[in-house]
Amino acid sequence: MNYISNTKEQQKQMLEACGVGSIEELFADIPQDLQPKSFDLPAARSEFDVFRHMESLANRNYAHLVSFLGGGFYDHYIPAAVDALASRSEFYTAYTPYQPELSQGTLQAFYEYQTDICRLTGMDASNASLYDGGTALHEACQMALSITGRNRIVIDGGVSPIYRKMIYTYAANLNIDFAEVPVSHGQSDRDAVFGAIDESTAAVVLQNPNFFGVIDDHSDIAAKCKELGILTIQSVNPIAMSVIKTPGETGIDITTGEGQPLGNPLSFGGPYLGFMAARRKHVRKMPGRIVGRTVDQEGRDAFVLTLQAREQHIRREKATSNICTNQALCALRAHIFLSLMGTGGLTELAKLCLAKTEFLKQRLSSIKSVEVMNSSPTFNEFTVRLPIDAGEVVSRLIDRGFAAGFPLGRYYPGMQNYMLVAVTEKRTKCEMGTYAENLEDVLWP
Amino acid sequence: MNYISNTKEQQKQMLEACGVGSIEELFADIPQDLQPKSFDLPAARSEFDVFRHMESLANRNYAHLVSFLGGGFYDHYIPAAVDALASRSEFYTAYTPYQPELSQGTLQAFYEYQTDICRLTGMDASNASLYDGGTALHEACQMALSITGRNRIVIDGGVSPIYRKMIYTYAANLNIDFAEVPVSHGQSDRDAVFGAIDESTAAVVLQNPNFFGVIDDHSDIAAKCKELGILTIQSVNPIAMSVIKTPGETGIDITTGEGQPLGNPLSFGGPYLGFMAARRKHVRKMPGRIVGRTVDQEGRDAFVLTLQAREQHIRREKATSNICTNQALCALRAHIFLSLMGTGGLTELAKLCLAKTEFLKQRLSSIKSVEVMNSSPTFNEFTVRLPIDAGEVVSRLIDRGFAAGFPLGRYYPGMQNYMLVAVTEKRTKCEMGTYAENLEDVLWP
Amino acid sequence: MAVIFEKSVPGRRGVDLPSSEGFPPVEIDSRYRRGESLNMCELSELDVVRHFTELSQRNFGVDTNFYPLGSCTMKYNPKIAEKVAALRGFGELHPLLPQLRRGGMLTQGALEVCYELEHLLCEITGMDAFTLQPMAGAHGELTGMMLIAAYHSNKGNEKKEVLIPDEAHGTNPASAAIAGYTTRPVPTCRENGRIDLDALEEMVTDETAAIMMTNPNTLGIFNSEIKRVAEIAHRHDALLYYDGANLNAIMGKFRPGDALFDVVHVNLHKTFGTPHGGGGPGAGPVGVAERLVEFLPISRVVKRADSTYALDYDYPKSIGYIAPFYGNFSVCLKAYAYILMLGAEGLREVSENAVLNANYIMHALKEKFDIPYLRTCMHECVLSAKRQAEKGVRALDIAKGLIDKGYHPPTVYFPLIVKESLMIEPTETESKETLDGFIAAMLEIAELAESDPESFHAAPITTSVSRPDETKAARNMDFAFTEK
Amino acid sequence: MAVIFEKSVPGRRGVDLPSSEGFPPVEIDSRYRRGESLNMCELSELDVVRHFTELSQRNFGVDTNFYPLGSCTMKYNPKIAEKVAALRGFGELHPLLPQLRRGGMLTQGALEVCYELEHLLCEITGMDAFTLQPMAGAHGELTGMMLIAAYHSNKGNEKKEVLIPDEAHGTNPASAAIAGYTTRPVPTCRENGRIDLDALEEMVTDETAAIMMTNPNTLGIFNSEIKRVAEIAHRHDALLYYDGANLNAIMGKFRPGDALFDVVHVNLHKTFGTPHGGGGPGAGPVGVAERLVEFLPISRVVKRADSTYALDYDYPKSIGYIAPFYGNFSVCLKAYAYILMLGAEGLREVSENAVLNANYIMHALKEKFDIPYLRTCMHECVLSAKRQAEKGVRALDIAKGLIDKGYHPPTVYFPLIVKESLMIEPTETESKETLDGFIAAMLEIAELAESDPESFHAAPITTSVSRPDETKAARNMDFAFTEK
Ligand SMILES: Cc1ncc(COP(=O)(O)O)c(C=O)c1O
Ligand SMILES: Cc1ncc(COP(=O)(O)O)c(C=O)c1O
Repeated sequence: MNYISNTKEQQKQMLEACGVGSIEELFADIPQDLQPKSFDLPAARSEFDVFRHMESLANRNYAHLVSFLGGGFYDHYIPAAVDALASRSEFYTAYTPYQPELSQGTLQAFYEYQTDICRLTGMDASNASLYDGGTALHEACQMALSITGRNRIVIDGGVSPIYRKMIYTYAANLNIDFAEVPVSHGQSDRDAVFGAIDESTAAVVLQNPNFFGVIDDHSDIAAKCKELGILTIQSVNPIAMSVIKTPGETGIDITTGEGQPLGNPLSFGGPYLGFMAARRKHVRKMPGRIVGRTVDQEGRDAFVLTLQAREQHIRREKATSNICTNQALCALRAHIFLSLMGTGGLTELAKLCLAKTEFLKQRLSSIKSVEVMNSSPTFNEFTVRLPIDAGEVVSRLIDRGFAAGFPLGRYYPGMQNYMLVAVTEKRTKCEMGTYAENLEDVLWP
Repeated sequence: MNYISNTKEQQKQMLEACGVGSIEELFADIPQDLQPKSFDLPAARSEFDVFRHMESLANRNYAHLVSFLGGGFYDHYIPAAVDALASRSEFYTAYTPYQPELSQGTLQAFYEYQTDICRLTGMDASNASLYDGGTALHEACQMALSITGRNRIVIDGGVSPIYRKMIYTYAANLNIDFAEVPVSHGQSDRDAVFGAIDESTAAVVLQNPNFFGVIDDHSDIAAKCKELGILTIQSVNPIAMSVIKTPGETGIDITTGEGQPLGNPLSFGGPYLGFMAARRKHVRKMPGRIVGRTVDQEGRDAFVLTLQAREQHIRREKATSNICTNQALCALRAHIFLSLMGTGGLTELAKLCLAKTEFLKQRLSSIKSVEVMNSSPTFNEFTVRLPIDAGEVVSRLIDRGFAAGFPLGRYYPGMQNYMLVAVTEKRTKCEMGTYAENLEDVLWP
Repeated sequence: MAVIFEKSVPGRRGVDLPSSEGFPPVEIDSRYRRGESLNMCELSELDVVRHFTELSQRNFGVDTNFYPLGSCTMKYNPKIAEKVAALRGFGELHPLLPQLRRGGMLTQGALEVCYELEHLLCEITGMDAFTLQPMAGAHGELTGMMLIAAYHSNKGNEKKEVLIPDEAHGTNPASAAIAGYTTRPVPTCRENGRIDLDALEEMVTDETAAIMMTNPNTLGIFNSEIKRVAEIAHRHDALLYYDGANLNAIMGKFRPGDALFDVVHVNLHKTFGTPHGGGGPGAGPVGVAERLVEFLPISRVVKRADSTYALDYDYPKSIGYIAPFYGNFSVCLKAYAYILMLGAEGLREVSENAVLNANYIMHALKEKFDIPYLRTCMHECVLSAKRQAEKGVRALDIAKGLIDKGYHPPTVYFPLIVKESLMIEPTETESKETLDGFIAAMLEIAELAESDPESFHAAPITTSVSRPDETKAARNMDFAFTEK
Repeated sequence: MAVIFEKSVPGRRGVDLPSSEGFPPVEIDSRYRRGESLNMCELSELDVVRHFTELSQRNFGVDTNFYPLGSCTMKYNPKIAEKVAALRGFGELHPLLPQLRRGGMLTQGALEVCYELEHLLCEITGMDAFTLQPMAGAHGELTGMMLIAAYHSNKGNEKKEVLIPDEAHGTNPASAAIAGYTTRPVPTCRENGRIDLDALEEMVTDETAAIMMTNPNTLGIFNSEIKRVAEIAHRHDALLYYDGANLNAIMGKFRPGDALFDVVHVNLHKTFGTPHGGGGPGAGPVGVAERLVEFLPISRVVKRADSTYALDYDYPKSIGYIAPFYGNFSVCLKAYAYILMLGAEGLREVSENAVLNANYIMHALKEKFDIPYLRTCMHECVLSAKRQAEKGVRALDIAKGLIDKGYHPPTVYFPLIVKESLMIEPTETESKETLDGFIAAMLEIAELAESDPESFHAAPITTSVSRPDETKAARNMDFAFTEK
């Protein structure tokens, strides 16, 4: 299937209209010696054949394990209305709303999404999406460097190791001075952070809840940074926002996060949704599309892309970021999800995660030699120390139908026996019970 | 979840506006002694809980068997665009197009669907759907009785036994004189049919391809009937229409059929799609909605439900049929399916069915003591005689992953060793090969 | 917009078929072969997608806006139901599978849905057994009539006639007639909008096979004397049929079974939130009292001692096959999911709010429109545009005026016994804000009917067509496109 | 229409959560607790469905009608791709699963998709290895720049600058700058619309890290001297970057790898038919020549001797992590299905027809519009509204006029080097009928620009809003709704 509408006959008519004798003539600019050396692709297949093939590939993935994997990416339930609405073709077959008259749907949805993010995080201004939580954090660092004109960034050890790696990759050629501060008892180590910052520091990068699932109150760090003219950046879990202290309340300057938990499927890593919100005064340094409300030539309310002078298509090499295509549809999904949830639903969802997580913490700590790292409060994820290598335990539990958690040794050398366990509202008492039993059985057969 | 929008607070305001003190007062007309004796239903559950439950039920159905089941209901591929378009809510959350201004989408689609059916069958006028192929055949009989004023109906033994049973059920209190004529060599037995009809006969009911998968040419029967003022009714497979002689060409008066193969999923028996088309002169006796093209008050092309004087909402007990809600969305799906297929696709589809069926016939006849009933041509289904009880064979093949066919003993006493085998374009050479091997293995271990 | 056939381009293709894997083509003998060339439209997938997308833009559904079409219960259709129905384990299940030997075990999930839904419907209606096979309300009525006939003929009763209130839906007399009965209309009492009991008393004879009732009836009025109707009917061994199209008014409040109804049909596409599909498919399951159970259509779904489900055909007195299989299964599936989500309390709240919403509208409109039976209504209220019609603004004009205000009109000219009737059924899923918007629109219309009745003639002006010529349509009989 | 927050009703709920199964609530210590009350909108599922249905009606997609937005390749998005991406085995797959011990075996299907797609892209572009991780074109450019930097720093090269043609897309200079390079624009030759080779020759120095090219460039013109560019670049050990946004023009006709490009990004959301999502997500996989392979981001997907697939992190010279996982996987999935369906022949036909369609439009419009570079174009043609602008009808006005005729306008004011530019990319999926309709509309507009230029100022008049005030938007900075 090639999805080409014109028949061979029509193609001939059109060639004639163009005054050329053959399709080949249209490609005459391509020199003979640059004809493809090879173009060895499989032959065309029908929709049915390809669907069958893709289905057989899908069936070879273990998506059905009872999963306690998190690490910043969560298996929340997605109400059916999210798919039903986001799959309306007027949304998903459109592109960036360059022509506002034909894009009020997308534009108003972005404006509402920006409002969602501001209300969730307690910040003033949000953009209309970035690629993911990691690139969003990187962009926030770039913003801070540009705003402060300084050169040093201090990163808390509770920030996702995946995101830290990403930040370092992007900074490779940028001559930035990074310092990392390991956590203490699972939370940000105040003394160490305060020791690491100075007046050359552009930003302190935090995460809440952090990678170990631990909730913190970073207001003291924010306050101290403020004194020193340092910006604080906090990566947050959007669902936790309904119950924990927000970046706004904490005194954070720029907040970012991964919006996947808001109605976007796990999909083996993407597309996800980077969100970012900041204080009003920093908005001209923000990357990405921003939608503003205005009026049209008849005085009617209307929405447009605004502050475009920040962007690459206007400012080229001087743009705040190079982003062009973003994660619009993921932002739309997040907005639909949040609209369905509402204040009550979102709060209840967060509380359900808290309650179920607490249940599993208690249940697991009852297992001999399993220690739940319990010194600080957690949201929907927590760390356990096992008596043996966590990778091994997880591997054995897979045979029993569980994705038991994420072994921390992969990112934290020395933490070979530690495992990160996530719980969403989808996990039932029964699933958690049999999970604990199986873990017990694997450890103490 | 109850999907009620108003909050308790709003309900209170509304009660006040109505001048009543409580919801109960609104139900004061229901006498005390008619309060429900019981209303013992399960407690409400969330969307997620119910989806999980339904998923577990779905997983307990063996929908994944490699299937050679047919019997008038076929496992054809449904292009993804059918679902994408039929699931647009403007179509599926609307009702019968009583207000033409708000229903031009449905109405034009019906008009186009009627055109599809006319072109497929070679008839003049189609309605906009009936419940299924069986009730359509029953309605056709009623039409014939009403048109001819006669009282006898002769049914060919090649007509689906399921449909025959339905016709008899509906006729139970109607004093109709039925005669059934068994097939001979899989086709209509001319002598027997001609012997069974007389001047009191209202209609001869035929099927093509018939239940055994056999193709026939009923023009001789149609011609003979015409002489005697008898109407011929022919139930047809819509996909076969692209390659076999149509009811129009055959001289049939009323044609009906099951539209399921046209883009409607098997769905454990429904909803399906009864289609019906007839000669122009009989249209006022047709049951169901009919859409006609007209112009609006500004002279623009427009579509409306027409000839409503046939229908129950106008004519009540004198209506041609009692049908009200029909199978509109199934007709829409059929129309989308046919639009995607087009002349070329539909013909190719039919030819693929023919070719694959022929392959399997040959392959099965190579198995010792398996006889393919081969005296007449078939379309996408055929009958085999096995050396042992077909029910037993089918049952054993299920354990090997095949729905091997339909044992005819269920409807034809004495045909215990016979099995009906259907092949659609979805069955691959490989599937047919392993099917045959397994059958061989079951018969001759 | 052009008809799809006008867009056809010879040779264009919208779909590729699976590979023929080298099978040789099979020639059909010319005697059996299609002679006439096939002339379907030839389009690309893109062409088809744009055509149907544009068609959809010319349609109005519940998801578009308020759709208070009386007697049709146009409530919101939860999206999860579509997702459930699309599960492969249901959608790709062949209906003959459970009819194979030991085949029941291959469809336990589907059979459980059927069995459990039947039992939930029994509990909701107070009936003793249900069949899911009828494919719409009218099909349920016909099935009910055939069950009644089977009951009488089994008893040797000679019954010829079915009595039906004059306000009844057209399918009631049509179904009775098609089942072989003559029908007679029973008048409605002018004062209270209920069936005229004295007239009924007189009309019922030993010839009466059944009385068909809708309660609340199509005027939206609940008949508190329903037990007397049952008593009159049963005195003559006439059965009492309940048209459950209006069940949305009374769930958890009244069960026809408790009032001694013998046969009930319910419309899953109304009460139980399955989408109306632009005219269907629906489902019209039928419930019966004990004495009629043996006549139910086959197959029936039974639960065996080992808690597995099976199809059972062994009912010698059954009326037989009314559907090829088990009814409009995927509609039943959606209704089952709906009932599980709502539960007892949810269904009761449905009826409470459906009734509250209808009364709220009626009260807000009662000054400006005639209300032929002004009393507490149930899930719908029937107004009359008599007053407006005197100025030349008929019910149809009001409907067209509402279209321009963004609403789907109510049912007009039904029930037939009310002149210029406007039958408004808001359903429980609509919010006060929506009702207030609709009420404001109706009041503006009432005012405009006074001040500028002529202005209605152009309406609707916001749609792609306006008042198509129905007479011309009937005369032209253009039912299928032909190329010029 | 109202903003969703204005529709909010306190206490209303759109979703029920799973049962709490009696778990006791957990109190968060007040120090950590959210203080500010949460103020999301509160709506029913019906409210939400109607809101977004109405929003969708204010949008225009490829499924609506012709969308010839230049440089964006708005081709038809096959529906099957959405169905593939929704398969649970892909959609519900956690990305950390393959990172567990022996976890690769749990995601063989997904890893096969990645591996095979990378190899198909290699063959299509002539590159030696691909990474799927970049999440859009610009992200691919940035990745490419970092690869180039890694290459040079590994060699000890001291390179500071990237040269970019002046017609290039804005992301090119932005990406180079963000990667730490200074950029300099290379002029385009007035006569032939290609990069000015003499100027380039002069500008390239040993400081030059790379030259970024788009070929065909944003004028829609293929540069036949591309080998000379490569030769100039490589002479100075500068690498040659290929912006593959315009790959739709040349599949099966030209492979950047054969012309010695070192780094290539392709836009799956353009060339390979994945939907644009109202602005994203896309995917911008990057391919490299042999000498750059060792620097590719980790993880990489490898095929082992036993034909199983695995993640491999063991590339010490890798630039590291550029994405949390494996890129926008479900976009890649759709592109993979697309390539499998089209096959070699299909992809070649894509480019042939994309180019034919663009030339057809150019030829039909060349009399009435200025064509700055009038010669065979590739997949898009760039017109100038200079002539119309003299009458006061600017490119923007033409765009608004097209809206009223039912079309999405072309890209306007890009490339920047063409005054009043209109960049038209029809794509191969559009039919002659559609192109003819568009051409007719353009010609009518050209005529109206002569006869009644004023009339454009009101346009568009068929949409819910018309020419929103952008200055006011920038001044007001109203980015989030606040209740009055
Ligand atoms: C009162 C009443 N009875 C019966 C029916 C018939 O139901 P169906 O349309 O499902 O056949 C209707 C349909 O509108 C109705 O309103
Ligand atoms: C020529 C060209 N290069 C690069 C890009 C950037 O791609 P993306 O929007 O996917 O980041 C675009 C996007 O329109 C483009 O047209």
